[in-house]
Amino acid sequence: MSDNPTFEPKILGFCCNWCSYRAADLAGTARIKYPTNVRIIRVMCSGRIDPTFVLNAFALGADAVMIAGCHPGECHYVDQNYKAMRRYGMLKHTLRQMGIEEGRFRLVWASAAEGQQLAEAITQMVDEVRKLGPLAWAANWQENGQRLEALEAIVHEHAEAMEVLA
Amino acid sequence: MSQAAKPKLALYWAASCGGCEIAVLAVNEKILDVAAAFDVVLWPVAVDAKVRDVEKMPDGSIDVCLFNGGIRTSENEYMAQLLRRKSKVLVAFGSCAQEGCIPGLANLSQREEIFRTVYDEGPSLDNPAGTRPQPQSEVPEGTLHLPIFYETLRTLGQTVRVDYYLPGCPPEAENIWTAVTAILSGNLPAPGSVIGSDTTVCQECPRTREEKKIKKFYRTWEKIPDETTCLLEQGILCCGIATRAGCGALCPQVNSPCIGCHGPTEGVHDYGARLMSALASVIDSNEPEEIDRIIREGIPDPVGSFYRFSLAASQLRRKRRAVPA
Amino acid sequence: MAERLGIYVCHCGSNIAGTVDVEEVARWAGTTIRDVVVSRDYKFMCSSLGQQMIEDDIGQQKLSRVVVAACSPHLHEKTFRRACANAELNPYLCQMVNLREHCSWVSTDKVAATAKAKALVYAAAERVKWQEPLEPMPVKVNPNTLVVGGGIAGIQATLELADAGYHVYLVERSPSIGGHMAQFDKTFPTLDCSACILTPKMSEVGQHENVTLLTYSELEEVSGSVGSFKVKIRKKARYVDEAACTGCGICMEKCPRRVIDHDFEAGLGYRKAIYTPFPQAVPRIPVIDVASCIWFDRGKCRACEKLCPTNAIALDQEDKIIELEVGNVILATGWQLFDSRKLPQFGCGRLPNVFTNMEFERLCNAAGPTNGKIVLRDGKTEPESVAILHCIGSRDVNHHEYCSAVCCMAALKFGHLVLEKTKAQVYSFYIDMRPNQKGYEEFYQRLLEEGMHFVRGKVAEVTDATRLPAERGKLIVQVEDTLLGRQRRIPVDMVVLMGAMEPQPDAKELGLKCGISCSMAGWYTERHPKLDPVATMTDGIFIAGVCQGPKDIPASVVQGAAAAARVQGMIAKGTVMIEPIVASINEDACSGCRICNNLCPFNAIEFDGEKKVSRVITALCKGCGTCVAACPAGVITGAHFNNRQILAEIGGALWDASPVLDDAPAGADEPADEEAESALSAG
Amino acid sequence: MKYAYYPGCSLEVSSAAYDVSVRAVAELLMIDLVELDDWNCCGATEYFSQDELTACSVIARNLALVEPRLDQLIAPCAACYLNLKKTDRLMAEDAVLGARVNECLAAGGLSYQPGRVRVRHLLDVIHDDLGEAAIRDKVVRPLAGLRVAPYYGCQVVRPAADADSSEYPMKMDALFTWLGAEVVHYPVKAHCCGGHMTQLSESMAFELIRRLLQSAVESEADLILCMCPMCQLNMDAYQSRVNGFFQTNFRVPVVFFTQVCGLALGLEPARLGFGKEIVPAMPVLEAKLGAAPAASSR
Repeated sequence: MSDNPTFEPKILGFCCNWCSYRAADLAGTARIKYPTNVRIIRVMCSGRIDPTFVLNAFALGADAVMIAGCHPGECHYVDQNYKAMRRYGMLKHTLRQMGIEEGRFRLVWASAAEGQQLAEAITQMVDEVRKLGPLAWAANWQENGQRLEALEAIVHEHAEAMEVLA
Repeated sequence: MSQAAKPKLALYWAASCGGCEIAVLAVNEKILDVAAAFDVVLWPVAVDAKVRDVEKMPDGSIDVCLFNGGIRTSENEYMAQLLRRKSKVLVAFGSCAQEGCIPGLANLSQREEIFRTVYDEGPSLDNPAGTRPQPQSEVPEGTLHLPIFYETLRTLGQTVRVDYYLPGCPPEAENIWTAVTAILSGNLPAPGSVIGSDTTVCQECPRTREEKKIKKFYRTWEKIPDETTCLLEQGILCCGIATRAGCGALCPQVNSPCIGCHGPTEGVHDYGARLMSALASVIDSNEPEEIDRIIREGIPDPVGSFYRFSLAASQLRRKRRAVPA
Repeated sequence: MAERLGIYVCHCGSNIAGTVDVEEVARWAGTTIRDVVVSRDYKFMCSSLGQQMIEDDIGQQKLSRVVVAACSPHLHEKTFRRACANAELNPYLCQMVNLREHCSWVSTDKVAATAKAKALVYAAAERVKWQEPLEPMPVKVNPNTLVVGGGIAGIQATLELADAGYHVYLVERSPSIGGHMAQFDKTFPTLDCSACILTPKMSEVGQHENVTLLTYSELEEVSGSVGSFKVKIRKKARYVDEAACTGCGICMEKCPRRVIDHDFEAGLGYRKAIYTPFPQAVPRIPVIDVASCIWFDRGKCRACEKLCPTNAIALDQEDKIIELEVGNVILATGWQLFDSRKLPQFGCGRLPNVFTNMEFERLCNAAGPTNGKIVLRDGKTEPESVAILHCIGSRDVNHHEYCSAVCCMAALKFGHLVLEKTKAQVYSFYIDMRPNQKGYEEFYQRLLEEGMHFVRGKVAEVTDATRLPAERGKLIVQVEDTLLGRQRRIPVDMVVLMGAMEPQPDAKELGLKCGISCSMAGWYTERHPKLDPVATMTDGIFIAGVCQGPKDIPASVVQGAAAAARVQGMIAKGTVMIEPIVASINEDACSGCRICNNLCPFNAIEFDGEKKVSRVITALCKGCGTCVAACPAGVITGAHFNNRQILAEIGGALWDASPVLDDAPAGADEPADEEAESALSAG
Repeated sequence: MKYAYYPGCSLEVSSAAYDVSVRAVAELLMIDLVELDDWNCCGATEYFSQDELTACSVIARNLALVEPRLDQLIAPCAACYLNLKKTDRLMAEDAVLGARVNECLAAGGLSYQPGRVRVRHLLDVIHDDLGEAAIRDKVVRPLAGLRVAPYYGCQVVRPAADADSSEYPMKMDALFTWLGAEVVHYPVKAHCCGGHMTQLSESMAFELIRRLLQSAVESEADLILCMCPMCQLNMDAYQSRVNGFFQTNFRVPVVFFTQVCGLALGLEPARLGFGKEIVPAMPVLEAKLGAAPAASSR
């Protein structure tokens, strides 16, 4: 649970050109309101979405990633969204082991007519991620303060050793 | 050819198993040519040279430094920085230096967990006092320092600028020789690039390949694969599809799947992602539940399977440190 | 060399500027994003002045990349690409940011929306730097056209094209063209006879040298893309040799099996097991209904076969698959009638003298089961009073929310016919009267004068439960008259339910075959509801008539003609440019692992057994990018959506999320951080 | 099949015939009814018109009493059925109300999670859960020749349409066809029985009741079948007053569907509570079915 109520998650959304991106367009034309946290990137098909993109988003500080495609069986490219479904399952499995909660990575289906549904899915995800709190992935890479001290210590000792020899 | 004119060579061993050192010797009699061609200024396992000799050298006075091992401690990092400054050409030698390799899998654990295993719980331990190495200890003569153990193992490239990468765990002798001669002859690829093939292991693999559909992933002990057809098509998680060629498909040749020690090909951002994407794409099911089952049952340790050698160099680099309860 | 970016932020009047601080976004972009040389905001970027501004900048500022932050690329990408082309900048070096649909319109908080807008602009700017000049691929437009659906809309489209000299394949599911219009008697508001205006068009289609008529056939499969579609048609076995049949009709006359005709006669009339739906059917070639034919049932009879003078009966006939190549497809698949039994309170299917609108059409029709006499179910009694209930299944949250559009006028037409043909009183029970086209209001006024009774209210129930002796044997219509503010019980002899038009049950399935989508209600989605009503999101696929939404005959005819005109435009152009968004494989790096081989539903990836590498057949590739994402070696590239471009876009979208690290280097192959350096340089 | 059972007050007194016949029929059809221990008032019509929270709390207590192992509750009385269903729905729709109701329940050491219990009517349990084959198979005394008018009333079918169509219910019609009876066309099957109007405006109530009896007579029904105590009471108990009021002479027996159903299944009339109705049903039943032959009856 997030202890910080003012936390505004940054969520990256991938939409396919034919259904979900148009659903997002429809949500707009219908003036349906949803939180501003999701930033949508358009690809031609959810089948284009490479796990690299999702991992990259997390590494760059995204708090969550949403993938949206056409409903199963309704893909503009016949059945490519099934590939997205499979990769989603695979990546979800790996992310679990890496310590990333499921709520931070979602796959949703939205037809071009489902602006309302997409807006709801986004709102729901934003709420969920708000509860989960910030991910701030790169913070995982930081060493504690001792690192610089330790390096200096080595430099110092070696310098001393030199003097002794000199 | 006079001694002075010989190019200076340094080899260093950071966080790695030492296999790379052996690999250098595996060039066999050619090692003499190496010795003849180079003036070896630093090679802790083979020649008696001290760090301070290196420290005394002017910057950039080492022509080539083959650096193996990842950056696990402050000492590793110090040496990396030092050798970077002193070397004209710094080569990340072998998988550990290039992408963290097996030691990098420690990034799945917290430092504390590692220490507990190593100093408290190891079956061969007798440490009732629970003694742990301290970065600083006071003795009559003054303060002694030990290098500190980092939270996260980093690759050489994540620590200092690297000129070339030589893949492999360990690099194959012939590739080492090609690299060395390339460096000698001075005809080198663009700085920052990996010295090796630009395609993947499948090209060197003699097995016959068809279109792929996978209903179940098998672990190596679960079945003895047929010798001639693609291991992946038999459901065995073979990393050859995503792994840089150059080894001559050693493992598949002996009926064992490629485990990916040569890392990814040029321009790939995340080795594991390539495997995940490719393998998932050919899973033969459109049912979310079934897909999950196939994955869960066939690949119980996804990170270990997809990032065995490259976790530290992957986009996420390590498991989340503050894993929520 | 560094790119030179131009950023253009559109106000779209107040559509964007109302929720996003566009001046701020433009100012910020100009000062924050690398390589930006001009960054402007403007009231309407899509206006000629806005475009001119971009064109001038490209010339004067030597812009190498353009980002337009305005509305959805689906609306104006073409516009701005053209502007770039005009200024000799490759159109694919222009990237749009969807500020209106994806940001301003869906947000209320101006601060948050502005922040989101910045991120979206940043993403596009980072992406566009990696975009590459591309050339659209020309495709010859096959001048043949496929029209699906032989109702009035399909007929109109067919004739427009055929008369213009282009060949048309008209595919109709039932044994004859004509559609629902063929079942009607009169057409509102002019009351001219439906058959009189339709049948000439039908026979014209039947005889036209440029029309290949495929009745009793269904669209099986569509492949390829605009300009060069390949389609498979299933020609269902008719058990009659079309070449040999003269349409003399003896077979129908002699066929011993008579069955109720639930299709054309709406269950009020009969037909034989071998039949044409109606006498003026086009073609006049009958079909054998296997379900009711004695031969197919018990293996005897064959009367038709014995008596056919031209030996046209072919009982061993089988379905045929016909493959055609066409440049464009027009879907005019029409509608089906709402099943009024879903509203049991109105007694349809339970109370004999409750009729559906289609049954009533047949009753009125001079060629119908009663020769046009309006009588009760008993077939003889003329009703003394008739109630017409509007909005059955339409404007009803439990069924269809939409207005079925034609029922008001049809009800008025029915009213007129009853008054004309009988002495009956006629009541119309309506929610709102919507006679909203040319001559419709006048027709309504006419009915008011003719004495049709109008009761404004939704009927609660139709029952035969009587209370007063006078009500005996009548149907009681229980309704709240909202104008009188009173409950009323109106006894009548006959009730007509104006059932709604609803989408064909397989509309969605057919849509998927053609790559177009349906609205929530199930009607085909047009490219733009106002400005592009007959085109769809898929180039080369057009829609006409009721399959796009409820509409009457004139409107269907208009759409049929419009779709035909759009197709003629394509044919006249000769070639269409298709997006160069395709995948390509770097064969030198491909190891022939064959992961991708199985992934393409369009078979655009072939494996070269010789070289042991996979290859993309550009003509077949539709650019979805699935193989690009799947290639384990990363050697497949997707034009305009390659990894570099998308990763750059991700980085931009998260420009404000990436934390500044005080310690570990942010990414691989970057020199160590200064602090550590300085710490060491002490040594 | 086990179901929790909520008889409700009417079935203890005025509609005892309903209770006994429900239990007898259920037993025979192997529908295991587990009566709630210490059930209380269903709130009738009054509670809800007083205060929603009180009403819901009182009613929810009954739902809370359903044993954990059971997830379905049968309430034969239409009012009880409606109120129990309504409470479950309100609690589900309004989380705040749900929480407050549970506070009240907590006082009695109880709690109820909306949606846990599905409230059913015996008619739709017999029709849906058992089905045609099972019923036909249990008929020992087909109701051949008996003309019945199935009357559904309002509360079971409205507003909730899940027991049967709210506009034109048919499940009782189906059931009695399976039992061999002649189901007459009874168009007023879901019209108003007058309900509490008997207390407020007799003239109106009587007119409503008259319509129901009238329609039954017109369709030559031998008797009317009810599934609600109130309907049965109004049509049966007020029948003579309706006759007086309109100068008519209706004599239409009005009984609970479970009573006649029991006969078809071979139960003795005595076990089905016959005789408690005011317009006696036995004469017409015997006339049509013959005196209950002890042999075949159980």
